[in-house]
Formats: sequence, structure tokens, C-alpha cells
Amino acid sequence: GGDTANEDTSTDDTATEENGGDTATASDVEIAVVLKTLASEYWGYVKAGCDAAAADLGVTVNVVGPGAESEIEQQVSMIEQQIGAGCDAIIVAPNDAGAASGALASAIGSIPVLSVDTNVGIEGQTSFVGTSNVDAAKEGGLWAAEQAGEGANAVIIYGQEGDNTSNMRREGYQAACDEAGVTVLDALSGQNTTDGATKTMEDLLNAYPDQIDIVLCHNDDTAIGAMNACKSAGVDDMIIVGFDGNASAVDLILAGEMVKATVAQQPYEMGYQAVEAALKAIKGETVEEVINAPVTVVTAENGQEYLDSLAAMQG
Amino acid sequence: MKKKNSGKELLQKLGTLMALALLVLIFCVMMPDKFPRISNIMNIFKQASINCLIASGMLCALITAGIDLSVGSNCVLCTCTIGVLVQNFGITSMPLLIIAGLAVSTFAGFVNGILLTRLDLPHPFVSTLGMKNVLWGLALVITGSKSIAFTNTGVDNLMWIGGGSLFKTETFPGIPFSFILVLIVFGIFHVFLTRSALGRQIYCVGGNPEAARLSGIPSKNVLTFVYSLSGFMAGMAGVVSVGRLASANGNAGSTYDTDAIAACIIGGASFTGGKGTIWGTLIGALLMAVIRNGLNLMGASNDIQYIVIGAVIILAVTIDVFRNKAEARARKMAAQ
Amino acid sequence: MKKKNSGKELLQKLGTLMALALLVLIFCVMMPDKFPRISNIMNIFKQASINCLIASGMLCALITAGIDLSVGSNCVLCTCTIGVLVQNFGITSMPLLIIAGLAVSTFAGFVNGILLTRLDLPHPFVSTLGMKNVLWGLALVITGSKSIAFTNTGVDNLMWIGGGSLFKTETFPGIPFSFILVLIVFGIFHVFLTRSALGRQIYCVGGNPEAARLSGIPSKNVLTFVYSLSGFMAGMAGVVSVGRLASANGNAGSTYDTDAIAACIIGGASFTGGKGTIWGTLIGALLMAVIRNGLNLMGASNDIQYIVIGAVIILAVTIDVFRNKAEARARKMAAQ
Amino acid sequence: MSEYVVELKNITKRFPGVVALKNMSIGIRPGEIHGLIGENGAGKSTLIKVLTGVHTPEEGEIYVDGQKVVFHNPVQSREAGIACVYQELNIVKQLSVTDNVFMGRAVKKNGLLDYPRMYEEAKQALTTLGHPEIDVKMECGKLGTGQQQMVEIAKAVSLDAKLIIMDEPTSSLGKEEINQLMETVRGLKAKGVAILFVSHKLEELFELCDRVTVMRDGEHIVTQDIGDMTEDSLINAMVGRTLDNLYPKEFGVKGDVWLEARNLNEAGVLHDVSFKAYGGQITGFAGLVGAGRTETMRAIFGADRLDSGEIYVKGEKVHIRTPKDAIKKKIAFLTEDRKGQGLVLSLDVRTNLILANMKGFSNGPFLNKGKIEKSGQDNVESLRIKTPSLDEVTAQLSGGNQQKVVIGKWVNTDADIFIFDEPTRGIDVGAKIEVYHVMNDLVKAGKCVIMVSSELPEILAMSDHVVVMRGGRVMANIDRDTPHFNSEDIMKAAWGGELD
Ligand SMILES: Nc1ncnc2c1ncn2[C@@H]1O[C@H](COP(=O)(O)OP(=O)(O)OP(=O)(O)O)[C@@H](O)[C@H]1O
Ligand SMILES: Nc1ncnc2c1ncn2[C@@H]1O[C@H](COP(=O)(O)OP(=O)(O)OP(=O)(O)O)[C@@H](O)[C@H]1O
Ligand SMILES: [Mg+2]
Ligand SMILES: [Mg+2]
Repeated sequence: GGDTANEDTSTDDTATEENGGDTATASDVEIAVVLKTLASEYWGYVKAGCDAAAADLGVTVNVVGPGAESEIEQQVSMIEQQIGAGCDAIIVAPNDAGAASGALASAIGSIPVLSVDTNVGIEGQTSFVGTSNVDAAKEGGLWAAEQAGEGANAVIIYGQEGDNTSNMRREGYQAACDEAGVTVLDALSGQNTTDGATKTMEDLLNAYPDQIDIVLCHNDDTAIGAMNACKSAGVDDMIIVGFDGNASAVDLILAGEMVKATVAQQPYEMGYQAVEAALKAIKGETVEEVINAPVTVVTAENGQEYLDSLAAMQG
Repeated sequence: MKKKNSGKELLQKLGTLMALALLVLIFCVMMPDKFPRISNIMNIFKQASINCLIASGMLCALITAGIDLSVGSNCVLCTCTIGVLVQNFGITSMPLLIIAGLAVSTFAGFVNGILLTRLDLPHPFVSTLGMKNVLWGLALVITGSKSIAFTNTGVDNLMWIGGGSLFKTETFPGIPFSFILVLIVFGIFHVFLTRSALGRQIYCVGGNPEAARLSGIPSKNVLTFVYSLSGFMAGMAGVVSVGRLASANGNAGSTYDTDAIAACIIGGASFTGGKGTIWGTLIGALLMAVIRNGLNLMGASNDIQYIVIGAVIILAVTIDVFRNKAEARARKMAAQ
Repeated sequence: MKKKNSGKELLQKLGTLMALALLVLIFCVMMPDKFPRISNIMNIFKQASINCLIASGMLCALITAGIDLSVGSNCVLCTCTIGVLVQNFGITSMPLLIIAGLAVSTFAGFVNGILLTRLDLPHPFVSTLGMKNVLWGLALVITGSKSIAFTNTGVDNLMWIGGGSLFKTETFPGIPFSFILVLIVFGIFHVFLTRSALGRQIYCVGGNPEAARLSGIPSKNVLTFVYSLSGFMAGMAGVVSVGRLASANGNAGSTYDTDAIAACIIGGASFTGGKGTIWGTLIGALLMAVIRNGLNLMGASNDIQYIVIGAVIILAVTIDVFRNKAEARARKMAAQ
Repeated sequence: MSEYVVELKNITKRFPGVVALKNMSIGIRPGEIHGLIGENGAGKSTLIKVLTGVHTPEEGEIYVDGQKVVFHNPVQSREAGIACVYQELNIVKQLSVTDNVFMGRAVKKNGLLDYPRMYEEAKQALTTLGHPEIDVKMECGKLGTGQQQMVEIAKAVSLDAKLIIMDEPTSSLGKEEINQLMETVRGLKAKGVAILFVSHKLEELFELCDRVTVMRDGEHIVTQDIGDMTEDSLINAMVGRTLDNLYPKEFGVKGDVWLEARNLNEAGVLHDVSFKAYGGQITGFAGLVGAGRTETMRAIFGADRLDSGEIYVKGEKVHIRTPKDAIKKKIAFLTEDRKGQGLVLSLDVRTNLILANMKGFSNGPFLNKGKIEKSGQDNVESLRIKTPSLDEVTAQLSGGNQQKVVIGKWVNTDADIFIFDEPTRGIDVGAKIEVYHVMNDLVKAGKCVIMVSSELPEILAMSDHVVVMRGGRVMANIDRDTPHFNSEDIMKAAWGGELD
């Protein structure tokens, strides 16, 4: 469920580890944000959240990200660069756990370091803003299982081997199925693209004809691919769950397509809260170690509401 | 180039065809209940069609001893253009959308050609690599890095091109229209490459551009045409994507370039130019689709898939090399 | 080939050097408080080093009119091999790890060379493309598709190669050791390519393979050496990655191949072979690093970055082509 | 000790589709200059490549100094003391002269190449060949063809071999350079080096050689002392029949001016070049290598840009920007470099034959297969192109037969003005006569033929009118019926002398 988690943290005045901007006024505070990539809708919402927070709080926020989520070295470079260019806090959505930890090592202890969306447990990080991908996926999986009922069969289309997020979502889906008594027939990669997912789903439908009830997808692009495959195979009864809460996917849900739900991690909120938390940390206020951003399973019921809020956030 | 050659061409095709048949056989034996199903066969056709269309343009570039690394981005740009027109401008007229998409892609291809010929670049690798980035960036810019869904936007007839099937019955899943389109296009390409003057000129320019120029063949124009054609075909693949993917996403298409190249090379084209047939390319593309499909059906994970695909690519050229050698040896022994 | 040639080489380098200087100037003017900082300059060096190392091997392949598309995967495979040895086998001996990593990569390169020469492939594009997939798959298989962190695994001295800096003081961030390594390697390459018999043979094989063959140069062995060397350098980049990324991830390295190619071509190498200098490649790699760095500092979005990088790649070759033309014209006039 | 330094016994070598050498034997004595002659495709170059280890024969033996040897690669042959100047230039254009001279070898000091010494030795080798002006540090691609050939020869000469093979070394050299080369060859002979010398120019063989071997269709025909041979007996052995007239000139009816050039200028290359060429006539272009004849023709044909000047075709001023324009104006241009500019070597003979006239062989956008086939067979027959079939890849034809394919390509265009740049370079006497017949037929049909040639006998025998060029300028215009129409005066003009 989309419970709104503690956004306003208490203003307890125990100065945390830092010395970056002792009594800096908000206006010359610079916060760097390095996301997994900027070339996708989801991270676009995170960026929008960060930018909105920057405007509201009167700080400068620099949001960057490599061209694709697989570009680990690029992200390391970006982190180094942002630290090198002298920011007062840095917020990172790591593409690779070890790589990000390494790159952030020099910043730990001198400026607040926050991670957003993906918690890889960077040692000494000030705070994590987001939800566990495992938990979020699990929620989506449980919702689907509930719709399908016990004894249903599911397939998982994950993203890419070696990708942290993909692994975690896969784990969450699997856990949900185990818990709800749903059989997972197969888990295959959709290569993170609609094209790849379409092919994979076509093959899955062929391998398990008339057996699949639920398709749990790595993200919304993958879900759209799965939907295509079902449609062209003449299947019209399927519960497809996407992930990310992209507007295009919500449109499909509202239109009554086979994409029935998408797990929205509220990326905008995440971005906003991360910047807020960073500013607090700069000012020396205490920030919670884990700031839970809400997760919503967007379905036909709450879809319109969700869309409206998206539109409002983007202004 | 007929008579003996068509015998040779057949052999050429047969070589890869044999590899394809072998692969199909293996998968049939391994998964007798899954692989040889009629619905799966149709799936393979469907899955091959985007690669086929892109590969046909790539083939022409390869025949001229060039390469077009921008086709993947170009295909995506076409889909995104159509997506933006539908979403932001509310255009739903099928001909208009198709023309717009094809025009953008053909123009991008034309730019590739112009860069290559007017700048006298030694090789199109870099210019098309540059264009790949540029087009990719453009696709992201116009879509605002968001994915656009086509479902329920009133373009169902356009989507039918990539998603529809013909002769569908209760028991028969129908022949995917996208593959019928491929067959039509390939038929035209066959006639074009083997029977038309311009087609032969493409081979000549590939073999020796200077000799072609001094023989009155406008090499530069031929090259510009080839890259425009490659762009056009990428655009056609983009149009098919609309229905196939039901969405436009700037980040799709990252493997399209290498897949197309692999299909052409497996099918007998060569980086040194002057070689390659469209049927070979078809077989190459089907081979790639069959491997992916079969491995998916077996539930092979990504890592294994990479290894197998890499190995098959290497194997396919190896077969080709050995067949050519055997052929040369046979002719040598026959000489009296 | 000194005197006149070194004048030309200087010009060649100067052309790209000028482009580099111009770019630096632009960024300095646009971001006077961020870009010219000493820490940022050191960052650029650090960011260029993996590309530099990979590009040096790629350069040799390009000089022989070939290409090595497997370097990115190969580099990743090296890092992953080291990662697996550390994590699963608890090996922490620096020399052992380095040797193991380099051995794996060099062997992969050797396989590339063998495929090319023993199968008489017409061009290494396909074989190295195949190997790219195979190596990528292997990297995923051995790591179980998981990323492996090196921090606190007792290999700090190994990590220092890619992550450490020399002459670090309070105010000076230190010169990244990885870049010093690059300079040493490039110095060796310079001597190797210009002064050693084998180095010159590499140019011969690329410039005119038939002439090389007739002159008794063992072309096949030279080529096998070149691809092994390319593998070795990819391995060295992999060793640097250990410290630079502090992790081994099978999916890293997707842009390494094209970045390396771009660096070489910007630096004056050519797909038609026989051309290219190691210093040009250094400048090419720095140019790429500066663009990326500058655009990142400006907070340019991905789409814009793609477009700019694409445009710069095209621009760089264009400058090269025009410089060559101007030079040829000047020579023609001087001949009278 | 054997009688021969190098001996080949009963060599058979097959290629796909042809047997290039059949039971071929040849022996070369120490210190002799041994001529090797035969028609195009007779197997001369193949024989040489067997000797240098490039090709391994199916049957037969090789002896060096009486010892049986087997060559698997060029290094083994070189180590046995055999050096070779191949028929085709084998220069790495991107590398320096010195690098080329030392290709495949190295002079080392401390494990690295000793460039100062290599420069020195390269310079020395070139100086011996009479070319001290060639900068040994220069990129080879920037040298003219003649100079590149000299580098190639320097490469072989500097090897200190006991046998040096030269496969048509003179085909891209000018008169002066040929004389210089002959001197060098005689010098080598004096040092006891044996030379195997391949040429299609009979007079060179008579001037230079001690003995001559004639081969035909891959077989040995005769080996004799040159003194025992006459031009006729040599030709007879070579082509298997007597040729009564080496230059079968036939006259056409002089027509109008079909091609006129007025004040052609190209910076640094051409200076106010003007001339007229008539229908029904052969206009010869004489001059030394580098006289600018090729450049003139390329400019007229639209292959290069002119800075200024006017061109008239049949009295009408034309603007030719590309070769395509020129072909539209019915001009044909047979380039001197057949491999680089005349043929698509990777394609079959059939396609090459229609290369310049695809339109003429098409119905609408489609090619007319029947017409192409028929015309191709006609070409093979009338030009006597030696090829297994029309499907043969042109790269596998011998040099002379490739030249015939290029001629066929232009004959198939039904042009009116034919420019032949060195049309008989590298082709055998029999084939030469066939080329002359082609020209005669064209002239008799009223067409205008321009023949650029560096061979004076050919110019004198075949031209109705001669234009002499030097340094990008026209030096003289000489009609066949004027007293200046003789070799002395033409050479004088070519050297820059004034004719009265
Ligand atoms: N690599 C090859 N592959 C196939 N056929 C070949 C090859 N090289 C030569 N031939 C054939 O062998 C025969 C002999 O050719 P070769 O080049 O030895 O002739 P040549 O006597 O040197 O002629 P020319 O005077 O024209 O140079 C020709 O029929 C030619 O087509
Ligand atoms: N490859 C080359 N590089 C540079 N200059 C060249 C080259 N070839 C020819 N030249 C120069 O161009 C000018 C004209 O040469 P061109 O080849 O037209 O002479 P030609 O009379 O046709 O002689 P040839 O008998 O060699 O064909 C000369 O000054 C010559 O030195
Ligand atoms: Mg020959
Ligand atoms: Mg000439």
C-alpha cells in the first residue's frame, strides 16, 4: 500500500558528521545529484523532484547521470567530478554498489552523502531515501497474486543479469509468489527493452500455452512488451504488472488493458525528499538513516489520481 | 553474373541454410513440444522482421565496403517521431505518420551519405557512429526521454503493420504481416540488386570507387543513395516497431546495429565490399532469431545467450570461409 | 621517416591538439570556477586512463586495417576474473591477481588473432564481435551476474593502481597513478611503433598486406600478436578498473569499444590502415574525456550529451580530412 | 657444382580454373642476364612467384646451387639468395622510402631499428640506381610512379642476392630511367649476380640479355642464346605463329576537328595546353614520363578539375565536370593504371565489360541479360581475352588480359572520341597488334583516337599526328607528312628543344 512515510523528520539538533557548510545560507549551497541515468522517464521524475526541491528551498541542485544504467565508469566519473567541483552534499543513485562506494569514499566524512532509490549500503552514508526494490516488487507481486487467486501461475520478466535493481525486483516478485502460493513457471530476461520483452513474452506464451496468469515485469517498458506479445497471440486475459509508474503505463491501466498495475516508487517524492534531507544534513540537523519514500501500486482505481499528481508535480 | 554464379550463390546460401536447418533440427529434437509449433514458427518470423528490414539497408552499405552504425538509432528516431506526432500533435492519419517517419529516417540516412561523400571521409564508420549518437540524442530530446504508448491513441491501423496477422483462424495464429512485408521488400531488393543497373553499380562502387567514377558511374551519388536507402529501411523498421512494440522509447534499439551487421555477414556479405545477397541476409536474420527464440524457450539465461550468440556468429563465418576454400580447391583440381 | 614526416606528424597532432585546446578554453570561459580547478584536471586524467589503455591496443588493430570490438568485454572480463579470484578463492596476492587477469585477457586477444588468421577471415569485425558477446557472457557467468565489491577485501594495493594518486598534499589532489601508468605505457608504445622492427611491420601489414607478404613479413603472426596485444591492453585497463570502479560488474564497459575507436580516429588513425600515432590517440582520448567532463559539469542532459559527442566525433574527422586536403594542395603548389 | 645458380624442374602449378604452369623447367646460370618472355597469361609471373616462395607448386623441384630446396614463404627464398622486383608495385604508401627499402628486414642497434644507418644504406642504394634525389625519409605515396618503381628496385638490389628477378621493371619507367636501370643491371651482372628479366619489349631483351626463355600456356617452349635468335623467331616461339607486321597501321579518312582543347590550365600541372584531334585519325601524344599527358587527358575527361580552359567536342563548347559528362559527350578514356582506375577487380569479367555503359545494356532500370551475355562473348572473342569464363573474377586474370577487359569496356560504349593512355603497357606483342587493330577499326569507322604512349616506335608507326608535351606544356605539333615526323625531332621536342 501507498502509505505516506515520515517526510518531516524531527528537527533534533545534534550535529552530524560534517563540516561542509557550517553556517552557509541556503542560497550558496550546492547539492550534487548523480542519478543512474537521465535518459528515462522514471529518472526524469526524480530529477523533477530534485529541481522542485531546489526551487522551494532556494538551493542550487546539479542533477547529472550517465547515458544508460549500465555505464558504471561514467557514473564514477560523474561522482568524482561533482565532488571535485566542490559540492556541499552529494546524492547518488548507484549503478553499481562497489563502484559507487569507491567513488564516494573521499566524500564520506567531509560532506553529507545520501543515496536515493537504491540502497547499496554505502559505508558512512548519511541517509538513504527510497524504498527497497525487493519490498516494492513484493507489494506488486502480492497485489497480482491476490487478483489471480491461489494456485495461479506467474512468469517473471526481469531486466538484465548483473543489474542490481533487476536482481532485487526479481527477488521481490519471487518472494511474493512464494508467499501467496503462486507458481513461478519461468523467469527470463527482457533485456530491459520493449523489443526484448516482446520476444521473451512471445516465447514464454509458446512455452507455457494457456498456463500463464500473471506476468511480473522489471519495468513499464517491459510490461508494454509483454502486453504486445499477449495481444498478438490472441491472449486477452492476463495480469501484467509493471514497475516505475510511468504515465504511459498508467494510461494503459486506465484504458483497461492487460497491464493491470504498475509499482510506483514515487520517484518525484524521492528526489524531493533527498534534496530536503541533504540540506538538513548540511545545516547540521539530524537526518534519519532511512527515509522511506512511499510505494504505490497504481491500478485502475487510483490511476487517475496518480496521473493528476504526476502532472501537478511536473508543473 | 548468372549461370555459374547463381550456382555459386545457391551454394553460398545453402551453406548458411544448412547451418539454419541444423539449428532448427537441434531445437526440434531438444524441445519437440515447444519449438516446432506453428505458433512458435510465426513468432520467429515476427521476431526477425525488424532485424530483416534494417539488415537489408545495412547490406547495401556493406556491399559498398561501408557500414551504417546509425540504423538502430535511426529506427528508434522514426518510431519516436511518430510517437510525438501522435501524442503531442494528435495526428492519427496513417499515411501522414508513415510519411513523416520515413522522411525523418531517410533524411538522416541522406545526411550520412552527404557526410561520407562530400567530406571525402575514408570510411563511414566514424561519421555513422557520430550520427548514431546524434540521432539517439534527438530521439530522447523529442520524447523528453519518456516512453510513449500507442495503444488506444487511434492509430490501430498503423499498429496493424507491425502487430497484425493475416489468415488468422481458430487454430492458426496467422502469418505476421510484418514478415509478409519483409518478403515483399526482399523480393524488391533481390530484383534491384541483381537486375537493375543501379543495383549493379552499388557492387561496382563497392569494388573500386575510383574505377567506377572513371567509368561514368557517379560513385558519390550512388553512395549517397545507399545511405539514404539504409535510412529509409531503418525508418520502415521504425514504422513496424510502432505496432510491434506499441510504444516509442528513445532507449530501444541498442542491439539493432550489430544484429543487422551479424545477419548480413552470416548471410555472406563482407566488410571488404562487393559481396552479399539479400536472401543470404534473410537467412542470417532468421538464424539470429531462431537462436534467440530457441534459447528463450529453453529458459537459458542472458549470459549463456550471449556466449551462444557470439559463438554462432563466429561459427557462421567460419563455415563460410571453409566452404569458399573447399570450392576453390575443387575448381583447382578440376582445372586441366 | 623523420624530419619531413615528423613535421607532418606534428601538424597532425597539432590539428587535434588545437581542437582540444579550443574545447578546454571554451569550458574554462563557461565555467571558470569549476572546470579549470586542479582537482578537475586530475579527474579528467583519471577518467581518460581506462580509455587510453584500451585505445592503445585498438590503435594497433586499426593500423593493421582491422578492428577489435571485444576490448570492452575483455576489459570487464579481466576485472571480473580478478573479482572472482578475490571473492570466491580468497586470493589477495597482487602479482598473482594481475597475472591472472592479464593472462585471461591476453588469451582472449590471442583467440581473436587466431580466429582472424587461421580461418583467413576477411576482416576481424565479425570474429571480434562474436568474441565480444562470448566474453561478456563469460564475465556474467563467472560472477553469477552479480557485482563484486573490492573494498575491504584486502586488495588495497591492487586497487591503488587504478585509484591511487602520487604527490598528494593538503591542497593538491595528487596525480592519479593510472594516468602515470598511461604515460609510461604510451612512451613504450611510441618506441615500439616507431623504432622496433615489429612495430614497423604492423604498419606494413596494414598499409599493404600483399607487399608485406611478398617481403616475407609473417603477416599472420604479426596480426596474432596485434590482437593479443590488444587483449593485453584491455586486460591492463581491467586491472586499472579494479581500483577505479572498486567493483567488478559484468555489465560495465558497454561504451568502451566505441570510445576507444573514437579516440584513435580523432587522433589520426584510419580504418584503411597504415596510419596512426600513439600521441594522437592520447589527445583523442583526452578530447573525449574533456567533452564528457565539461558537459557533465555544465549539467547537460543525456540527450544533449549524445548529440554533442556525436557532433564532435564527426567534426574531428572532418577537420582531419580538410587538413589532409589542404596539405595535399600545398604540396601540389610547391611541386611547381 | 651445378651449372645453374637456380633451377626449376618440371614445375606444375594450378589455380582454380587454370593450370598456370605445366611441367615447366628453367635454369639460370651464374652471372647471366636471362630473359623471360611469353604472351600475357603465359605464366611468367606465376613462375617467379614459385621461385620466391609465394606460391607452392603442386609438382616439381627447385634447386639452388644444385641443392634441392623447398620454399614455403618468401623469407626462405630470400635467405637462399633470391630477390625480386614484382610486376605490381609493392609499396606501402604510408611509410617512408627507407621503411620500404628495408621492408621485412631490419638493421638493429640495441634491439631497436638503427634508422641513421638505414637511411644511409637506402640513400646509397638509390644513388647507385641513379636516383640520389629521392628523399629517403619521404612518404612513398608522395613519389611519382617511376620513383616508386625505383624504390622497389632499390629494395631488391640492396639485398645482396645471387639472383635478382625483375618482372616487367621497365613498364612504368621513362626512357632515361630505363637506360639507367639497364646500366645497373649490367653492373650487377659484372658483380656475378644472375638476373631473370621479364619484359614484353623485344628490343630490351636483345639489348640486355644473354639467353632467353620463351614460354607459352604455362609450358617451356625454348631456351636459347640471344645471338641465335631474331625478332621473328622469338615472336614465332612466343605466339606460335609468325606476325608479319608488328605495327599494322591502316589509314582512315581525315574528318573534322572532333576534340579541341584551348588553353587548359591546372595550377602546377598544365600550362596553356591546346591541341586538336580529328575524326578518322590517331593523334599520338609523345613525351617523357611526367610530361603532363595523363593530366591533360584526365582533365579533359572530367576526372580532375581544370582551373581554366575551354574544350570543344565536334565544334561545340562543352562543360565537362565529371567523367559521366564526358561519357555523355561520347568520350572514352582508357586509364594508364588499370588496376586502380580501370577495373573493379573483385567483380567478374562480365560486369567489368559493361561498367561504362550500364544504360546501353539496360531496358529501363533493368539490365538486359541476353545482350550482356552476347556482347561479352563477342568481346572475349574479338579481343582474345584469355579467361575461363565471363564469370571469372578479374583479379585472377593476367595483367595483359586485364588490359584487354578495360579496352573491351570502352569499345562497348560506342563513343566517338577514344583516349588511350598507354594502351599497350604491359601487354605482349600479339595483344599489342590486337590493340592496334582495334584502333584501326575505330579510325576507319571515322572515330577520333588519341593515343598517349611513351614508346616512340609505337607513336611513329600508328599516329597520323603527334603532339609532344613537356612539363605540362605542348612543345610541338607534328603531322605525319611533315619532315619533323621522325624519332630524333620528337625526342628533341620532348627534351625541350626547338624545332624549326
Ligand atoms: N592467384 C591466382 N588465382 C587464379 N589464377 C591465377 C592467379 N594468378 C595467376 N593466375 C592465372 O594464371 C595464368 C598465368 O598468369 P601469370 O600472371 O603468371 O601470367 P604472365 O605470364 O605473368 O602474364 P602477363 O604478361 O600478363 O603479366 C593466367 O591465366 C592467370 O589468370
Ligand atoms: N603520383 C604522383 N604524385 C605526385 N606527382 C605526380 C605523380 N604522378 C605524376 N606526378 C606529376 O604530375 C605531372 C604530370 O604527370 P603525368 O603522369 O600526367 O605525366 P605523363 O606525361 O602522363 O607521364 P607518364 O608517362 O608517367 O604517364 C608531373 O609533374 C609528375 O611529376
Ligand atoms: Mg606477369
Ligand atoms: Mg601518363
